[in-house]
Amino acid sequence: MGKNITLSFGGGMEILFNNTKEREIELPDSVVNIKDLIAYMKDELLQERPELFVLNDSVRPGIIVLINNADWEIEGGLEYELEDDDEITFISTLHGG
Amino acid sequence: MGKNITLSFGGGMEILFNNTKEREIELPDSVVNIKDLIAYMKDELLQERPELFVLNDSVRPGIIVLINNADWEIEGGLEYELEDDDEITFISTLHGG
Amino acid sequence: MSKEDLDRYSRQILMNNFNKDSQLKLLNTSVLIIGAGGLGSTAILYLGSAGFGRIGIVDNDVVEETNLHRQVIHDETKIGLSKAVSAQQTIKKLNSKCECYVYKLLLTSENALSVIKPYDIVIDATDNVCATYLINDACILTNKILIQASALRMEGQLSVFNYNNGPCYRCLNPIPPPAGTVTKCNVSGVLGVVPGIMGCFQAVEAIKIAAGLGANYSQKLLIYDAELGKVRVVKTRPKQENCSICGKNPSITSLIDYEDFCNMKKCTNPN
Amino acid sequence: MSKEDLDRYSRQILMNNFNKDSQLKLLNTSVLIIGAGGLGSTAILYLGSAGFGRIGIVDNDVVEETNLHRQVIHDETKIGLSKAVSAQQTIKKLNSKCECYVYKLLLTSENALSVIKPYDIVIDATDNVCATYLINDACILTNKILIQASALRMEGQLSVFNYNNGPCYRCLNPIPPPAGTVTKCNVSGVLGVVPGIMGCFQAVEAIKIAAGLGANYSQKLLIYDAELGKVRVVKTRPKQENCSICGKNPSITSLIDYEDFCNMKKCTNPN
Ligand SMILES: [Zn+2]
Ligand SMILES: [Zn+2]
Repeated sequence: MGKNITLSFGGGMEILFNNTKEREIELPDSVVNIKDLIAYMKDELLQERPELFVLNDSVRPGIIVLINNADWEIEGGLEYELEDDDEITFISTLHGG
Repeated sequence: MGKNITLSFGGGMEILFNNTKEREIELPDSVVNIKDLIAYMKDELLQERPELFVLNDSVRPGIIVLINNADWEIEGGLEYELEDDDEITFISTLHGG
Repeated sequence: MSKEDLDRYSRQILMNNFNKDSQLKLLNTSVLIIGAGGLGSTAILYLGSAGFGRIGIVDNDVVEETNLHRQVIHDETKIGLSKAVSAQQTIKKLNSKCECYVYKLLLTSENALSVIKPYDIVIDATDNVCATYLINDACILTNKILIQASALRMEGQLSVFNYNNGPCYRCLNPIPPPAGTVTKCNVSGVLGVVPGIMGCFQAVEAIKIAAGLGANYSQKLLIYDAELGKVRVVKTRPKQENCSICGKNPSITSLIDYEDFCNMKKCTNPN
Repeated sequence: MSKEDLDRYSRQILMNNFNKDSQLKLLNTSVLIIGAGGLGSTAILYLGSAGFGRIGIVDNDVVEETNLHRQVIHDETKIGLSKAVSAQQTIKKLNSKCECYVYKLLLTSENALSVIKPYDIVIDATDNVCATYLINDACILTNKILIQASALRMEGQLSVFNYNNGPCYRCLNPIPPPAGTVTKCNVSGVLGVVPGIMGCFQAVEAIKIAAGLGANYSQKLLIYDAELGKVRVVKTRPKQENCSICGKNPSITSLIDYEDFCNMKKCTNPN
């Protein structure tokens, strides 16, 4: 059985994913780490315009990725292995004032 | 071995408890529920002026009690049985603007 | 909506969840802000500018110099002037299309119902516990949505009451705190920008409610601590059946003596 | 400190973790606010009133009517006037003892270092990605603490950079977003009070840093979503050894061409 995780979006990223800021998904067994998750999201969940989400097997610059509310860089980045009940967040950096 | 919980304070309650807004404590086995905890805090942790904390075996009116960041009333109030790693919060209602 | 309004509020209408209809709803909604002090300063500035059709400001105090480290809707030229009038002058310059009424009075059990009645949403921006119970009860009796906040030292609290069958202030706080346990800004101090933040959060709630986007903090309590940099949003109890004002068999059916109820000899003015 | 200052700031000095010495520290600290728009409005109001000895305001724009739903430091009588001057006029009335300087200019690679140098703390209240990288780099080269925030639609973000050996904006964002992915307030819209809240949070950081109480959001990111009513404070990566501006062997040792770096043909003014 696949793992269940929560995806959360902000800063406009939600517009690419069905205009939903939070959703739970069950992952196929093939999705092991964040790199797999990004590929899976691009292929299966993204509504349009992949260039607004991915660049060279990672997220494009200007997207903050959080693993359980911490910067993904301190959790291992693309190599982080997903666990049940993880919350993975994709938030675009904002530029406005 | 006693349970370990986190106590957190705000709204001025921290002044009664060593001016610390957050601390971890190990509870003696005799402390089972919130009612026991309040009595224990009054006898062992309170620095001064118990009338600012307790009234008739409960907290005085004007103190918000949270059990793991939810109103204690929806968790069982005085009868809630403490668990390891619980965070119990005591915050005074504020009146100022 | 006029072309002028479409222009003025264009940056707001551009949002994907806020359109011309949302703006029209604001223009057709009235808000009463009780207290033109630390909380009221930003609440009034942002409600006056957002496009509410009508706002009312209640305050019986005059501007003092010690207010100016936090009550940024006033300024040195307003010292000695009624806070309500000072705030009204600022709003008239900021948004001349917003109808802005002032009530230079102390809200009491005698006048509260008639002051509150003509408004859709009420903002409690007062600084004392008697006023908070009075406003809560008056909002229940007139069935108005209440956005209540407070700030002291480096902390703030906010909740929305009487919204969509949610709880009221008394549901959460049936018994007032003992008189000796309550301190105020002129005793405990306050970091000026903290009520500023809480007043802004009150404005967000009013805008979302008026636009039909839903309140964020009904049956929830926002707790902000600037010392720790911590913001918590916690779930509170629902509406209480035995609440003495909003319950099934309320024992309070008209406004009472709130100084007596709060065991205070004398409550100070809202500011 | 003068008796007058003691009076004016008394409500602040009353706090148990903020005394006369803290207030003196504020009086001896200078803050530069870049951008007198949505974020700058409240940041400037609260920094001007809190008792900073000197503040500087940078903005090259003039007040427009479409600004007034959120830029509450200005008003209808200021339409067409320089935003920096308009904000200065408001501060002069609010706190005549605060030295307030204006820079009616677009911050560029040529002038940024000399504008920033005389200040202790810098607040990025601009609205575009080029300005943010420019200000970040200029703060690293002049070793200033930077409080950066942004707001769009119903969301806001804030972080403190170059504080106590913490990270800089480039540590977190080494590569700018592709040009086509960035939208602004005049495209995506913004709820006026959201930059208001973020500007208030910037003021809190500046006051706490100046008073020696410590920043809340160094190596942390505050993320606010008014649509969900959610406030997150998340831990970010520390200072990066390979950062191109604040790292061990920085490849950037003087300000560069930021429009080129951000792949933007033309950046708009900070507002
Ligand atoms: Zn009730
Ligand atoms: Zn860096």
